[in-house]
Amino acid sequence: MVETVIDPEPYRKAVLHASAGAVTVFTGHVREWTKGIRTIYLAYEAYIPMAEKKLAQIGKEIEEQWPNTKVAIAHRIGKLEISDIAVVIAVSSPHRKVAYEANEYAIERIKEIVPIWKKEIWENGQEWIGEQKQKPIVEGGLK
Amino acid sequence: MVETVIDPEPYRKAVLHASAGAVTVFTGHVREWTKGIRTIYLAYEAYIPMAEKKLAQIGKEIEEQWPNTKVAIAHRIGKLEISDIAVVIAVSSPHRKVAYEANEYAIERIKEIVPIWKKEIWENGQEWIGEQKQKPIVEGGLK
Amino acid sequence: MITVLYFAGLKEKTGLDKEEFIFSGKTVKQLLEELQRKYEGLSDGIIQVAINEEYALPEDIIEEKDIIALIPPVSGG
Amino acid sequence: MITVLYFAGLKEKTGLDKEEFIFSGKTVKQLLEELQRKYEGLSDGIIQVAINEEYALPEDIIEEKDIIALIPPVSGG
Repeated sequence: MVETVIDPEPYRKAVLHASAGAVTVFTGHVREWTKGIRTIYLAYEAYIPMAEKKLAQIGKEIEEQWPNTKVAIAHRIGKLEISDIAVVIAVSSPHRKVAYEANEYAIERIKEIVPIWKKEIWENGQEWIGEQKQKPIVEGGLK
Repeated sequence: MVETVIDPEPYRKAVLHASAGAVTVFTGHVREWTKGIRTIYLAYEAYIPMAEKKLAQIGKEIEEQWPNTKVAIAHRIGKLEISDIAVVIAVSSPHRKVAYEANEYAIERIKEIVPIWKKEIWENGQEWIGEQKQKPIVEGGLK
Repeated sequence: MITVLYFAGLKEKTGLDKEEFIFSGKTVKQLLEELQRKYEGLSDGIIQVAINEEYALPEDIIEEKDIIALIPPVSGG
Repeated sequence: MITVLYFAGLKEKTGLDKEEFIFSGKTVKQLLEELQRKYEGLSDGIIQVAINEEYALPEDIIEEKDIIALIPPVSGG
Protein backbone atom coordinates (compact mmCIF):
# COMPACT_ATOMS: atom_id res chain seq x y z
CA MET A 1 0.00 0.00 0.00
CA VAL A 2 1.51 3.31 -1.04
CA GLU A 3 0.40 6.91 -0.78
CA THR A 4 2.56 8.34 -3.54
CA VAL A 5 2.80 8.08 -7.34
CA ILE A 6 3.38 4.52 -8.55
CA ASP A 7 6.23 3.88 -10.99
CA PRO A 8 5.61 0.41 -12.50
CA GLU A 9 9.20 -0.28 -13.52
CA PRO A 10 10.54 -1.34 -10.08
CA TYR A 11 7.72 -3.90 -9.83
CA ARG A 12 8.63 -5.41 -13.19
CA LYS A 13 12.26 -5.61 -12.10
CA ALA A 14 11.32 -7.15 -8.76
CA VAL A 15 9.80 -10.22 -10.46
CA LEU A 16 12.45 -10.64 -13.14
CA HIS A 17 14.94 -13.47 -12.87
CA ALA A 18 17.00 -15.71 -15.18
CA SER A 19 14.18 -18.24 -15.72
CA ALA A 20 11.50 -15.62 -16.40
CA GLY A 21 10.65 -15.63 -20.10
CA ALA A 22 7.54 -13.49 -19.77
CA VAL A 23 6.53 -10.59 -17.56
CA THR A 24 3.11 -8.94 -17.54
CA VAL A 25 2.65 -5.60 -15.82
CA PHE A 26 -0.93 -4.50 -15.35
CA THR A 27 -1.67 -0.93 -14.32
CA GLY A 28 -5.15 0.24 -13.37
CA HIS A 29 -5.66 3.92 -14.11
CA VAL A 30 -8.19 6.55 -13.11
CA ARG A 31 -10.57 6.87 -16.06
CA GLU A 32 -12.13 10.21 -16.86
CA TRP A 33 -15.44 8.89 -18.20
CA THR A 34 -17.51 6.05 -16.73
CA LYS A 35 -20.88 5.39 -18.32
CA GLY A 36 -21.18 8.97 -19.49
CA ILE A 37 -20.28 10.50 -16.13
CA ARG A 38 -17.13 12.57 -15.86
CA THR A 39 -14.86 11.86 -12.92
CA ILE A 40 -12.92 14.80 -11.46
CA TYR A 41 -10.76 12.69 -9.18
CA LEU A 42 -10.86 9.56 -7.03
CA ALA A 43 -10.23 9.01 -3.35
CA TYR A 44 -9.06 5.57 -2.23
CA GLU A 45 -9.26 4.44 1.37
CA ALA A 46 -8.02 1.15 2.81
CA TYR A 47 -7.92 -0.88 5.97
CA ILE A 48 -4.16 -0.83 5.53
CA PRO A 49 -2.85 -3.71 7.70
CA MET A 50 -5.54 -6.09 6.45
CA ALA A 51 -5.14 -4.92 2.84
CA GLU A 52 -1.43 -5.66 3.01
CA LYS A 53 -2.13 -9.12 4.41
CA LYS A 54 -4.61 -9.81 1.65
CA LEU A 55 -2.27 -8.61 -1.11
CA ALA A 56 0.42 -10.90 0.28
CA GLN A 57 -2.12 -13.74 0.37
CA ILE A 58 -2.96 -13.20 -3.31
CA GLY A 59 0.74 -13.30 -4.20
CA LYS A 60 1.05 -16.58 -2.30
CA GLU A 61 -2.05 -18.04 -3.95
CA ILE A 62 -0.54 -17.33 -7.37
CA GLU A 63 2.89 -18.69 -6.58
CA GLU A 64 1.24 -21.91 -5.34
CA GLN A 65 -1.25 -22.24 -8.20
CA TRP A 66 1.28 -21.46 -10.94
CA PRO A 67 4.75 -22.79 -10.03
CA ASN A 68 7.79 -20.69 -10.95
CA THR A 69 5.86 -17.44 -11.04
CA LYS A 70 6.86 -14.35 -9.08
CA VAL A 71 4.39 -11.61 -8.15
CA ALA A 72 4.64 -7.98 -7.01
CA ILE A 73 1.58 -5.85 -6.28
CA ALA A 74 1.06 -2.31 -5.02
CA HIS A 75 -2.09 -0.27 -4.50
CA ARG A 76 -2.17 3.47 -3.99
CA ILE A 77 -4.52 5.24 -1.58
CA GLY A 78 -5.45 8.88 -1.13
CA LYS A 79 -6.44 11.33 -3.84
CA LEU A 80 -5.79 10.25 -7.44
CA GLU A 81 -6.15 12.33 -10.59
CA ILE A 82 -7.16 11.21 -14.09
CA SER A 83 -4.66 8.68 -15.56
CA ASP A 84 -2.90 8.15 -12.23
CA ILE A 85 -2.03 4.53 -11.46
CA ALA A 86 -4.21 3.08 -8.70
CA VAL A 87 -2.82 -0.43 -8.82
CA VAL A 88 0.19 -2.20 -10.36
CA ILE A 89 0.51 -5.97 -10.70
CA ALA A 90 3.70 -7.56 -12.05
CA VAL A 91 3.88 -11.29 -12.71
CA SER A 92 6.81 -13.21 -14.16
CA SER A 93 6.68 -16.74 -15.46
CA PRO A 94 8.84 -19.01 -17.61
CA HIS A 95 6.10 -18.97 -20.28
CA ARG A 96 3.74 -16.26 -21.45
CA LYS A 97 0.32 -17.90 -21.03
CA VAL A 98 0.69 -18.14 -17.28
CA ALA A 99 1.96 -14.57 -17.02
CA TYR A 100 -1.35 -13.34 -18.46
CA GLU A 101 -3.57 -15.76 -16.54
CA ALA A 102 -1.96 -15.22 -13.17
CA ASN A 103 -1.96 -11.44 -13.60
CA GLU A 104 -5.68 -11.39 -14.41
CA TYR A 105 -6.32 -13.66 -11.44
CA ALA A 106 -4.57 -11.12 -9.21
CA ILE A 107 -6.74 -8.17 -10.23
CA GLU A 108 -9.93 -10.25 -9.89
CA ARG A 109 -8.90 -11.31 -6.39
CA ILE A 110 -8.01 -7.75 -5.42
CA LYS A 111 -11.52 -6.70 -6.37
CA GLU A 112 -12.96 -9.53 -4.28
CA ILE A 113 -11.04 -9.64 -1.02
CA VAL A 114 -8.78 -6.64 -0.44
CA PRO A 115 -10.34 -4.02 1.86
CA ILE A 116 -9.85 -0.97 -0.34
CA TRP A 117 -12.60 1.46 -1.26
CA LYS A 118 -12.90 3.92 -4.09
CA LYS A 119 -14.91 7.12 -3.96
CA GLU A 120 -15.63 8.80 -7.27
CA ILE A 121 -15.90 12.56 -7.19
CA TRP A 122 -17.85 13.96 -10.14
CA GLU A 123 -18.77 17.50 -11.10
CA ASN A 124 -22.15 17.15 -9.39
CA GLY A 125 -21.61 14.64 -6.61
CA GLN A 126 -19.65 11.75 -5.21
CA GLU A 127 -20.15 8.14 -4.23
CA TRP A 128 -18.38 5.17 -2.66
CA ILE A 129 -18.24 2.70 -5.49
CA GLY A 130 -18.64 -0.74 -3.95
CA GLU A 131 -21.89 0.23 -2.22
CA GLN A 132 -23.24 1.73 -5.41
CA LYS A 133 -23.01 -1.77 -6.96
CA GLN A 134 -25.21 -3.22 -4.24
CA LYS A 135 -27.82 -0.50 -4.52
CA PRO A 136 -28.01 0.62 -8.14
CA ILE A 137 -29.71 3.99 -8.42
CA VAL A 138 -31.70 2.93 -11.48
CA GLU A 139 -33.06 -0.30 -9.99
CA GLY A 140 -33.60 0.04 -6.27
CA GLY A 141 -33.85 3.78 -5.75
CA LEU A 142 -32.34 3.17 -2.31
CA LYS A 143 -29.58 5.74 -2.53
CA MET B 1 12.10 -2.73 -34.64
CA VAL B 2 14.95 -1.56 -32.43
CA GLU B 3 18.56 -2.58 -32.04
CA THR B 4 19.12 -1.22 -28.55
CA VAL B 5 17.91 -1.99 -25.01
CA ILE B 6 14.11 -1.73 -24.66
CA ASP B 7 12.72 0.39 -21.83
CA PRO B 8 9.02 -0.59 -21.48
CA GLU B 9 7.88 2.63 -19.80
CA PRO B 10 7.63 4.83 -22.93
CA TYR B 11 5.41 2.18 -24.54
CA ARG B 12 3.04 2.20 -21.56
CA LYS B 13 2.90 5.98 -21.72
CA ALA B 14 2.30 5.95 -25.48
CA VAL B 15 -0.98 4.04 -25.07
CA LEU B 16 -2.22 5.92 -22.01
CA HIS B 17 -5.06 8.43 -22.38
CA ALA B 18 -7.92 9.80 -20.29
CA SER B 19 -10.32 6.96 -21.15
CA ALA B 20 -7.80 4.19 -20.51
CA GLY B 21 -8.69 2.40 -17.29
CA ALA B 22 -6.34 -0.53 -17.81
CA VAL B 23 -2.92 -0.95 -19.38
CA THR B 24 -1.11 -4.25 -19.83
CA VAL B 25 2.58 -4.26 -20.68
CA PHE B 26 3.99 -7.60 -21.73
CA THR B 27 7.74 -8.07 -21.95
CA GLY B 28 9.32 -11.18 -23.42
CA HIS B 29 12.72 -11.90 -21.91
CA VAL B 30 15.66 -14.09 -22.79
CA ARG B 31 15.37 -17.14 -20.56
CA GLU B 32 18.51 -18.88 -19.34
CA TRP B 33 17.10 -22.41 -19.26
CA THR B 34 14.85 -24.01 -21.88
CA LYS B 35 14.02 -27.68 -21.42
CA GLY B 36 17.22 -28.27 -19.48
CA ILE B 37 19.47 -26.55 -22.00
CA ARG B 38 21.35 -23.45 -20.93
CA THR B 39 21.25 -20.49 -23.28
CA ILE B 40 24.34 -18.26 -23.39
CA TYR B 41 22.74 -15.57 -25.52
CA LEU B 42 20.27 -15.09 -28.37
CA ALA B 43 20.61 -13.51 -31.78
CA TYR B 44 17.50 -12.09 -33.42
CA GLU B 45 17.33 -11.33 -37.11
CA ALA B 46 14.44 -9.74 -38.99
CA TYR B 47 13.27 -8.80 -42.44
CA ILE B 48 12.96 -5.30 -41.06
CA PRO B 49 10.65 -3.45 -43.48
CA MET B 50 8.20 -6.36 -43.63
CA ALA B 51 8.40 -6.94 -39.86
CA GLU B 52 7.49 -3.30 -39.27
CA LYS B 53 4.54 -3.59 -41.63
CA LYS B 54 3.34 -6.72 -39.88
CA LEU B 55 3.67 -5.19 -36.41
CA ALA B 56 1.63 -2.21 -37.61
CA GLN B 57 -0.93 -4.62 -39.08
CA ILE B 58 -1.27 -6.40 -35.72
CA GLY B 59 -1.83 -3.07 -33.98
CA LYS B 60 -4.55 -2.25 -36.50
CA GLU B 61 -6.18 -5.67 -36.15
CA ILE B 62 -6.43 -5.12 -32.40
CA GLU B 63 -7.77 -1.60 -32.61
CA GLU B 64 -10.46 -2.84 -35.01
CA GLN B 65 -11.34 -5.99 -33.08
CA TRP B 66 -11.45 -4.26 -29.67
CA PRO B 67 -12.70 -0.67 -30.00
CA ASN B 68 -11.09 2.03 -27.83
CA THR B 69 -7.86 0.13 -27.41
CA LYS B 70 -4.44 1.58 -28.18
CA VAL B 71 -1.41 -0.57 -28.95
CA ALA B 72 2.36 -0.05 -29.00
CA ILE B 73 4.79 -2.83 -29.90
CA ALA B 74 8.56 -3.02 -30.30
CA HIS B 75 10.87 -5.92 -31.04
CA ARG B 76 14.61 -5.90 -30.58
CA ILE B 77 17.06 -7.53 -32.95
CA GLY B 78 20.76 -8.33 -32.67
CA LYS B 79 22.50 -10.00 -29.76
CA LEU B 80 20.51 -10.31 -26.52
CA GLU B 81 21.76 -11.48 -23.13
CA ILE B 82 19.85 -13.38 -20.42
CA SER B 83 16.88 -11.33 -19.06
CA ASP B 84 17.10 -8.77 -21.87
CA ILE B 85 13.74 -7.71 -23.30
CA ALA B 86 13.16 -9.09 -26.79
CA VAL B 87 9.65 -7.75 -27.24
CA VAL B 88 7.38 -5.24 -25.50
CA ILE B 89 3.63 -5.01 -26.08
CA ALA B 90 1.57 -2.26 -24.43
CA VAL B 91 -2.21 -2.24 -24.74
CA SER B 92 -4.62 0.21 -23.15
CA SER B 93 -8.35 -0.24 -22.88
CA PRO B 94 -11.21 1.31 -20.92
CA HIS B 95 -11.66 -2.03 -19.11
CA ARG B 96 -9.20 -4.63 -17.91
CA LYS B 97 -10.46 -7.81 -19.57
CA VAL B 98 -9.79 -6.49 -23.06
CA ALA B 99 -6.35 -5.21 -22.05
CA TYR B 100 -5.31 -8.78 -21.21
CA GLU B 101 -7.03 -10.42 -24.19
CA ALA B 102 -5.76 -8.00 -26.80
CA ASN B 103 -2.22 -8.11 -25.42
CA GLU B 104 -2.14 -11.92 -25.58
CA TYR B 105 -3.55 -11.77 -29.10
CA ALA B 106 -0.64 -9.49 -30.08
CA ILE B 107 2.09 -11.87 -28.92
CA GLU B 108 0.37 -14.85 -30.57
CA ARG B 109 0.14 -12.95 -33.86
CA ILE B 110 3.78 -11.85 -33.62
CA LYS B 111 4.78 -15.49 -33.34
CA GLU B 112 2.67 -16.32 -36.39
CA ILE B 113 3.25 -13.62 -38.96
CA VAL B 114 6.15 -11.29 -38.17
CA PRO B 115 9.35 -12.20 -40.03
CA ILE B 116 11.71 -12.33 -37.07
CA TRP B 117 14.00 -15.24 -36.28
CA LYS B 118 15.68 -16.27 -33.08
CA LYS B 119 18.92 -18.19 -32.88
CA GLU B 120 19.76 -19.75 -29.54
CA ILE B 121 23.43 -20.00 -28.72
CA TRP B 122 24.17 -22.65 -26.10
CA GLU B 123 27.39 -23.82 -24.50
CA ASN B 124 27.71 -26.62 -27.04
CA GLY B 125 25.95 -25.38 -30.16
CA GLN B 126 23.39 -23.10 -31.72
CA GLU B 127 20.18 -23.30 -33.70
CA TRP B 128 17.60 -21.18 -35.48
CA ILE B 129 14.49 -21.77 -33.44
CA GLY B 130 11.57 -21.72 -35.86
CA GLU B 131 13.13 -24.39 -38.05
CA GLN B 132 13.85 -26.58 -35.06
CA LYS B 133 10.07 -26.69 -34.45
CA GLN B 134 9.44 -27.94 -37.95
CA LYS B 135 12.17 -30.54 -37.79
CA PRO B 136 12.45 -31.77 -34.23
CA ILE B 137 15.81 -33.46 -33.69
CA VAL B 138 14.22 -36.32 -31.78
CA GLU B 139 11.67 -37.19 -34.45
CA GLY B 140 13.08 -36.50 -37.88
CA GLY B 141 16.81 -36.50 -37.37
CA LEU B 142 17.00 -34.05 -40.28
CA LYS B 143 19.19 -31.47 -38.57
CA MET C 1 -13.80 -3.86 25.48
CA ILE C 2 -13.68 -4.42 21.75
CA THR C 3 -12.72 -1.96 19.01
CA VAL C 4 -14.96 -1.50 15.98
CA LEU C 5 -13.55 0.16 12.84
CA TYR C 6 -15.70 1.81 10.17
CA PHE C 7 -14.61 2.35 6.57
CA ALA C 8 -15.77 4.20 3.45
CA GLY C 9 -19.53 4.83 3.44
CA LEU C 10 -19.96 3.26 6.86
CA LYS C 11 -17.71 5.93 8.31
CA GLU C 12 -20.08 8.53 6.92
CA LYS C 13 -23.19 6.69 8.16
CA THR C 14 -21.91 6.30 11.73
CA GLY C 15 -19.96 9.55 11.84
CA LEU C 16 -17.10 7.55 13.33
CA ASP C 17 -13.70 6.10 12.35
CA LYS C 18 -13.86 3.72 15.25
CA GLU C 19 -15.36 3.17 18.67
CA GLU C 20 -14.74 0.98 21.70
CA PHE C 21 -17.31 -0.73 23.87
CA ILE C 22 -18.01 -3.84 25.91
CA PHE C 23 -19.30 -6.73 23.85
CA SER C 24 -17.22 -9.96 24.14
CA GLY C 25 -18.71 -13.46 24.17
CA LYS C 26 -21.36 -12.80 21.56
CA THR C 27 -21.38 -13.46 17.80
CA VAL C 28 -20.57 -11.35 14.78
CA LYS C 29 -24.25 -11.55 13.80
CA GLN C 30 -25.30 -10.20 17.20
CA LEU C 31 -22.83 -7.33 16.91
CA LEU C 32 -24.15 -6.39 13.46
CA GLU C 33 -27.73 -6.46 14.72
CA GLU C 34 -26.83 -4.23 17.63
CA LEU C 35 -24.99 -1.73 15.40
CA GLN C 36 -27.82 -1.71 12.88
CA ARG C 37 -30.23 -0.72 15.64
CA LYS C 38 -27.81 2.01 16.79
CA TYR C 39 -27.00 3.53 13.36
CA GLU C 40 -29.73 4.30 10.89
CA GLY C 41 -28.91 3.21 7.33
CA LEU C 42 -26.21 0.75 8.39
CA SER C 43 -28.37 -2.15 7.22
CA ASP C 44 -28.88 -0.79 3.69
CA GLY C 45 -25.90 -2.54 2.13
CA ILE C 46 -24.00 -5.79 2.42
CA ILE C 47 -21.43 -5.66 5.20
CA GLN C 48 -18.64 -8.14 5.79
CA VAL C 49 -16.89 -8.33 9.12
CA ALA C 50 -13.23 -8.93 9.88
CA ILE C 51 -11.94 -9.98 13.28
CA ASN C 52 -8.28 -9.08 13.82
CA GLU C 53 -7.73 -8.55 10.07
CA GLU C 54 -9.32 -11.82 8.90
CA TYR C 55 -12.80 -12.23 7.42
CA ALA C 56 -15.22 -13.71 9.94
CA LEU C 57 -18.47 -15.68 9.69
CA PRO C 58 -21.76 -14.54 11.27
CA GLU C 59 -21.56 -17.24 13.94
CA ASP C 60 -17.94 -16.52 14.97
CA ILE C 61 -17.58 -15.45 18.60
CA ILE C 62 -16.06 -12.06 19.37
CA GLU C 63 -13.52 -12.12 22.18
CA GLU C 64 -12.30 -9.45 24.58
CA LYS C 65 -9.80 -7.02 22.92
CA ASP C 66 -10.74 -8.12 19.39
CA ILE C 67 -10.46 -5.53 16.64
CA ILE C 68 -13.56 -5.72 14.50
CA ALA C 69 -13.73 -4.09 11.07
CA LEU C 70 -17.02 -3.45 9.30
CA ILE C 71 -16.24 -3.87 5.62
CA PRO C 72 -18.60 -2.53 2.98
CA PRO C 73 -18.26 -3.98 -0.56
CA VAL C 74 -14.66 -3.45 -1.60
CA SER C 75 -13.80 -1.51 -4.76
CA GLY C 76 -10.02 -1.56 -5.10
CA GLY C 77 -8.13 -1.87 -8.35
CA MET D 1 15.66 -9.28 -62.85
CA ILE D 2 14.18 -10.21 -59.51
CA THR D 3 15.80 -10.00 -56.09
CA VAL D 4 15.63 -12.96 -53.71
CA LEU D 5 16.35 -12.44 -50.01
CA TYR D 6 17.42 -15.21 -47.63
CA PHE D 7 16.97 -15.12 -43.85
CA ALA D 8 18.03 -17.05 -40.77
CA GLY D 9 18.89 -20.68 -41.56
CA LEU D 10 18.26 -20.20 -45.28
CA LYS D 11 21.06 -17.66 -45.35
CA GLU D 12 23.38 -20.33 -43.98
CA LYS D 13 22.12 -22.98 -46.41
CA THR D 14 22.56 -20.79 -49.49
CA GLY D 15 25.60 -18.93 -48.25
CA LEU D 16 23.85 -15.74 -49.44
CA ASP D 17 21.98 -12.72 -48.03
CA LYS D 18 20.43 -12.10 -51.41
CA GLU D 19 20.87 -12.65 -55.11
CA GLU D 20 19.46 -11.25 -58.34
CA PHE D 21 18.53 -13.16 -61.46
CA ILE D 22 16.08 -13.29 -64.36
CA PHE D 23 12.85 -15.05 -63.49
CA SER D 24 9.69 -12.94 -64.05
CA GLY D 25 6.41 -14.36 -65.38
CA LYS D 26 6.53 -17.62 -63.46
CA THR D 27 4.96 -18.63 -60.15
CA VAL D 28 6.19 -18.65 -56.57
CA LYS D 29 5.99 -22.44 -56.66
CA GLN D 30 8.20 -22.57 -59.75
CA LEU D 31 10.76 -20.29 -58.11
CA LEU D 32 10.89 -22.45 -55.00
CA GLU D 33 11.36 -25.57 -57.08
CA GLU D 34 14.18 -23.95 -59.00
CA LEU D 35 15.93 -22.77 -55.82
CA GLN D 36 15.51 -26.17 -54.19
CA ARG D 37 17.30 -27.76 -57.11
CA LYS D 38 20.05 -25.16 -56.84
CA TYR D 39 20.62 -25.27 -53.07
CA GLU D 40 20.90 -28.56 -51.26
CA GLY D 41 18.92 -28.69 -48.02
CA LEU D 42 16.63 -25.81 -48.95
CA SER D 43 13.68 -28.19 -49.18
CA ASP D 44 14.15 -29.62 -45.68
CA GLY D 45 11.85 -27.17 -43.93
CA ILE D 46 8.67 -25.25 -44.51
CA ILE D 47 9.32 -22.01 -46.41
CA GLN D 48 6.90 -19.15 -46.88
CA VAL D 49 7.44 -16.59 -49.59
CA ALA D 50 6.82 -12.85 -49.51
CA ILE D 51 6.57 -10.72 -52.62
CA ASN D 52 7.35 -7.06 -51.98
CA GLU D 53 6.87 -7.51 -48.19
CA GLU D 54 3.53 -9.34 -48.33
CA TYR D 55 2.98 -13.08 -47.95
CA ALA D 56 2.33 -14.74 -51.30
CA LEU D 57 0.58 -17.93 -52.41
CA PRO D 58 2.32 -20.71 -54.43
CA GLU D 59 0.36 -19.78 -57.56
CA ASP D 60 1.08 -16.03 -57.41
CA ILE D 61 3.00 -14.73 -60.41
CA ILE D 62 6.38 -13.09 -59.88
CA GLU D 63 6.86 -9.88 -61.86
CA GLU D 64 9.96 -8.09 -63.09
CA LYS D 65 11.73 -6.13 -60.26
CA ASP D 66 9.84 -7.96 -57.51
CA ILE D 67 11.63 -8.43 -54.22
CA ILE D 68 11.10 -11.98 -53.07
CA ALA D 69 11.82 -13.05 -49.49
CA LEU D 70 12.19 -16.69 -48.51
CA ILE D 71 10.82 -16.89 -45.00
CA PRO D 72 11.59 -19.89 -42.79
CA PRO D 73 9.28 -20.48 -39.81
CA VAL D 74 9.31 -17.27 -37.75
CA SER D 75 10.34 -17.28 -34.09
CA GLY D 76 9.96 -13.74 -32.81
CA GLY D 77 8.72 -12.75 -29.37
